Amino acid sequence: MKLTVNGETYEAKQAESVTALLEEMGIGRRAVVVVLNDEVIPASSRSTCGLREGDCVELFRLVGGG
Amino acid sequence: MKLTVNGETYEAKQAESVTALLEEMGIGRRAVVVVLNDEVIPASSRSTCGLREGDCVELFRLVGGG
Amino acid sequence: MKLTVNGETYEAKQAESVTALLEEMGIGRRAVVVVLNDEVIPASSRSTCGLREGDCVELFRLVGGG
Amino acid sequence: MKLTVNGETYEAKQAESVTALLEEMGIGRRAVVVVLNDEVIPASSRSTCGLREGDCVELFRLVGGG
Amino acid sequence: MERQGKVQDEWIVGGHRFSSRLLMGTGKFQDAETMVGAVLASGAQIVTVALRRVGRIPQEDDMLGPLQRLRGITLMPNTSGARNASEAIRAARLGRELSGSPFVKVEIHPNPHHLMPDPIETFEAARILAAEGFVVMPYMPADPVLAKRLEDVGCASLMPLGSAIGSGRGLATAEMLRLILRDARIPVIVDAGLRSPSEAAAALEMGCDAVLVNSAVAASGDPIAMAAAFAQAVGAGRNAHRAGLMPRGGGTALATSPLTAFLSVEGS
Amino acid sequence: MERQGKVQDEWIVGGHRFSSRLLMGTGKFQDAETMVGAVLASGAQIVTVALRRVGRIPQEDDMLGPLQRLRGITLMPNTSGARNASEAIRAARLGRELSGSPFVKVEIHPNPHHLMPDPIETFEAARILAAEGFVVMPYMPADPVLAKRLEDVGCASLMPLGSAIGSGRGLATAEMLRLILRDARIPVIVDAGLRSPSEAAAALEMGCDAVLVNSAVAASGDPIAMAAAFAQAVGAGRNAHRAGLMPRGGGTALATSPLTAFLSVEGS
Amino acid sequence: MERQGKVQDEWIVGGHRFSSRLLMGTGKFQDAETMVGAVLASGAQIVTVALRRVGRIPQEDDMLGPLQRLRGITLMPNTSGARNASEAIRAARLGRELSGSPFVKVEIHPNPHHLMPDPIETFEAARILAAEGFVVMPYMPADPVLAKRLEDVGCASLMPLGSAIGSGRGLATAEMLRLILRDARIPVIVDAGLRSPSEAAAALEMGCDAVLVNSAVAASGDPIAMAAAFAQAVGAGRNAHRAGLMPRGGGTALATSPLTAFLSVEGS
Amino acid sequence: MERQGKVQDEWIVGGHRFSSRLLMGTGKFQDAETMVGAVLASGAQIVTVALRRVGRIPQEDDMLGPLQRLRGITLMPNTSGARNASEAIRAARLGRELSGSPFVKVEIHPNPHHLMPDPIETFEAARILAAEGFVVMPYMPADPVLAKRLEDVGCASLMPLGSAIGSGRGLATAEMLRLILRDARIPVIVDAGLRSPSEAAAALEMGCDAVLVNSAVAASGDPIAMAAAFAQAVGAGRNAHRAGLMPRGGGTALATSPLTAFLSVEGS
Repeated sequence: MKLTVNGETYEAKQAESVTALLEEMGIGRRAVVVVLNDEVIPASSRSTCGLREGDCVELFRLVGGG
Repeated sequence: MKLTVNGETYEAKQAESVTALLEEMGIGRRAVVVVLNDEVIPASSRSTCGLREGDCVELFRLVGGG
Repeated sequence: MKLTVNGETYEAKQAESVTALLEEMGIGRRAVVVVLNDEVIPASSRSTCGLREGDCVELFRLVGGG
Repeated sequence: MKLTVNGETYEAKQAESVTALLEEMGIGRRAVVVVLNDEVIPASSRSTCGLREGDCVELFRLVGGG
Repeated sequence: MERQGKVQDEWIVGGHRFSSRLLMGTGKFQDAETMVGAVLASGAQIVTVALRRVGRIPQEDDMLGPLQRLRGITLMPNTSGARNASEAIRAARLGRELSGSPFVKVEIHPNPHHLMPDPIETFEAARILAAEGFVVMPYMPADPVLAKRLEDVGCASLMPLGSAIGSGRGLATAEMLRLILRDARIPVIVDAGLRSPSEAAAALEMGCDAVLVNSAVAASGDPIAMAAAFAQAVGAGRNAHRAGLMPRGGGTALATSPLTAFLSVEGS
Repeated sequence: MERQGKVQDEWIVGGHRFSSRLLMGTGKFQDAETMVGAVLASGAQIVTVALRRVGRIPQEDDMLGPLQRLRGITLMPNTSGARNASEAIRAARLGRELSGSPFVKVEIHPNPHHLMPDPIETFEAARILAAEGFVVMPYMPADPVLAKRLEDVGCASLMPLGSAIGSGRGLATAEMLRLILRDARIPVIVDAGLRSPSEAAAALEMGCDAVLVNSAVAASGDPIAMAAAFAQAVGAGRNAHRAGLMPRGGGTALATSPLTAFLSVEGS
Repeated sequence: MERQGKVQDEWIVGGHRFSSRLLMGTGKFQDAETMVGAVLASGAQIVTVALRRVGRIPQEDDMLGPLQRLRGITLMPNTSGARNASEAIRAARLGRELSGSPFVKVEIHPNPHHLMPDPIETFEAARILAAEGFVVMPYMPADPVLAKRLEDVGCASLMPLGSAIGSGRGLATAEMLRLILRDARIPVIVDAGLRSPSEAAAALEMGCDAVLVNSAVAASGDPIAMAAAFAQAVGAGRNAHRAGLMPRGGGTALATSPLTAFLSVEGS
Repeated sequence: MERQGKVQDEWIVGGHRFSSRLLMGTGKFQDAETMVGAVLASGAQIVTVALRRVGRIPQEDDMLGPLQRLRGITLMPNTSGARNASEAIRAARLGRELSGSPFVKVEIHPNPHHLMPDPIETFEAARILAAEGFVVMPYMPADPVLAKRLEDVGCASLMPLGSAIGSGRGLATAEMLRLILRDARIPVIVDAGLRSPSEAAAALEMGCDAVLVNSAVAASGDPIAMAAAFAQAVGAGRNAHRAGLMPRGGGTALATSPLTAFLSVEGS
């Protein structure tokens, strides 16, 4: 399935849910916020929130800053 | 004729035109700008511009400033 | 006996020793240094050090300072 | 004739007077002050002031400075 | 003059109560361990973090994990990287989602050369975010009128710069800070430009409520020791402010020793 | 960069070892109790006192009695009031007799208006007193050549002024202090002119070994609290010096947050 | 380095060409004669005036009559007294009507205590007035981002403050002025805060195009002589800027005399 | 307040009368032509030169020949290179022999690193040279007590440093200069440290009688133009001093425009 993740094309293998996508990308445990087609997906809905061809996903996390 | 001049009530004696009002007020020769009911009256129209009971007149001039 | 104490004339009643003078002046217990005719008198010699008419005595102490 | 000029040994060829020495050194026209054995030689005495083996000559001039 | 006693010398921002007057940034540290050590040494209770897109192959170690496990730390995400109000608002919302904290450091600096804040976009973003319930802490130029307007739209504090970010030029804006302090009814925190603990102390002495530092600690020779030094200095400055500095001399010297001591007679 | 550890950060002057880097003067206090409280709060180990003729009817209370009963305090009589080297030498000898201390603050300021030290008389007195075995601490102008000459004749430390006595103008002489510090092999103590703890911290940050304050404490709103604030600030400044301040920005801002954070992808 | 020659060192603002780099305000003078004398002595070509309602019994003498009769003077009405953009716009239009001049000094300072400009209202007024064809000269905080935005909406120059109006604290904002100068493509004029000709010279030396003074002249001991001194100083500063100041020493002394002069041999 | 008029604003040093308040050094210039051009452009009437041993093969061109042919120039040899009083005295005598001028700039700086003057040797040399009839102009630290002592032994002027030679740090010693000026009865000339005309103007504004510059001109981008700029600035500063600067604001802004102008009625 073709997605746009953080502005780049991404070929997801089995990402039928947001949770699955995060696991596939290897960032499952880290605290991230997921924005799907410009809408924030609450952490509680990740496993039930499905993805469709062409979806635009953005993932953010906190880093050091001043 | 009752006017409001610079925010205060003013009893004009014979101020049928702006020019006449300025003369009556003794400021004929000084460079002033006349605002009649929120509209600027060009110097060239002062003598032909009549005043009516209740008109609101504002007069401004330049002074020293930084 | 007439002495000069700290630059002023002083009439001592029974100041046959430095110790006696200090007591008479009421400064016995306070830490002072005694200069007799420009020479410092050690504390240990005060009771044996006699005074003579016209002697010049200076007394100093420590006070607050920066 | 061996002289010490400005701290260095100098073999003068025909320096029987201060004036001759200055000419030999090529500094005749420039404003210098001559110190012979720690004594300043006035400009007026240069031609009559002779030099002897071992004399110590110092020559100074003005340069740019702040 | 209030006397320091048992009563805690606390300050309140956005309804939250803090005792530490030193806020710490977490950027530019060599590693997470040093950063956490410095935060602990600083005693900071409010700590700024930034927002960043996750890369496909995450390469840096998780700097903030250890931080979030510390007790008594309020995270304050910033909006750095935003070049206008709408980017800042979006960043603020994402930051709140991630941190769970209502605090946001609004930071909009369109020019990467000097990183000076944009007063107009900052005002706009602050206004909207305050209305959304954020505890808005705007990084701002040391501008007394802007300060008052930011207060009026509901900011929780003012964070004027001491000098340009990372410049280490100290309290170059002192004159303007004084004007801000005179009228502010919300806390004033000097953010940016401080290089040394003495400058932090000076900010507190003049009446600022707190300071925020980052480069001065992270880029120092020993960040943990420097964080502790800043904490000490902030305490010193605050205590001096409360005790009341001596009046400024009118250019006239005043002897501390009795000047005539050596020659004159006491009591005469 | 030395790391602070168990090892005490002590300094040595005239063969005597001290841990406190704050010296206190005892003039101008309202009463003995406040003075003693301030000295205790400051943690000072070296305390200056002045010499004065005793009057016939002694009227002030004994300010120094309580001070001398404190442990761990080294008294340092000054020579204030002396207008030339010979008066200062005489005062120094009497001060030693009274205090039992080898320390002397040589202080010769002929002009009561500004109280600035006389470099020539100070040099002469310092030379003679050092030869007599005093631990000579000269109050001096912030003059790098004079500093070196005072060191050469055996002074135990240098005490350049930050600004005029009692003026509270801080480190107005900073440029000269830096030149003094670069060459000095004996401790450098900023004496006079400090008004606030932040200025004391700045002196330590730039590498001074200690500071001496009096008016800034005695004439503050709360001398005891202010003495404590100075102690904190001196500690902060010293620790910052040891930790190493961040390099001074060359006028260029440096972001503390990853600037491209909001838009760019991490790891790309 | 351009060499001063026959070519006039002019500057252009809003398409108008000027040779004098000193702008004068006309407020606070004792009488019209002194004011006109000071303007003449200053050589100013741009002169600010204010707008005021005419009273029923006009009592002050006509200060501006004589001024308007001078040749080569461009009047620049200001909007002082306006507390927001719409008042300022109205004042600007009336000022143009009266003066016949397209120049306007936009000046919006809502706080009578410190008279600092409002960045948001100033931006709004400047944007609208520039679109109406005014030559907009905004009095503004020394804010580099605001400066760029004012330039972008069509201002003819930037007039950042050196320090608070009438405070006479000089170039307190120097660091920010440098950031403004680096990016500006329109003239930068320091307005407000200057007290002495040396400060005006310093503004020109750092690259400012001109300065505007009023209090410093009007409140001096001899306004006419002071106006002339400012003119001289502005010329000196501008000429120094063009000649190129010597590089700043890195803290190291450099002898101007050949140091070894006295003992060494020339040419060895 | 004296009013400038026909009467020349002259100053007198050692019985000699001068109208120019700018003294020039002649070191560090690229060539004699530039140096002479700069001296002419500066309008200087007193010009310093240094003493040097002649080499066997003289290699530099004769920089001073053209200078000595100028009219109205008083040469002032300096004693640079001298490390103590006796070397300075010897240099002074040789300088007088060569220049025919009674003026001598006593300059004794033992440390080649910072070139700061030695107060003790300078005092000794000045005392002896004054007694020999020289017009003694001592380069000195900005030390108020030393200043008074140098005056007392017959110096013709005082030449305190603004900051370290060649450092270009300007009037870093301003506080001490003010103390010197208050008591001096002989001219005070700021020597060393000035980098820009604005700093020279500031020295004159605060009441100094003149300034001496060298590096600031010789190391500038265009020495001749810079010399002229310094001359202008010195004139501006002097005229401003005579006119009387406006009082320093007490931190309070004062409007230059009638603040109520826009809304209120004149005469009401």
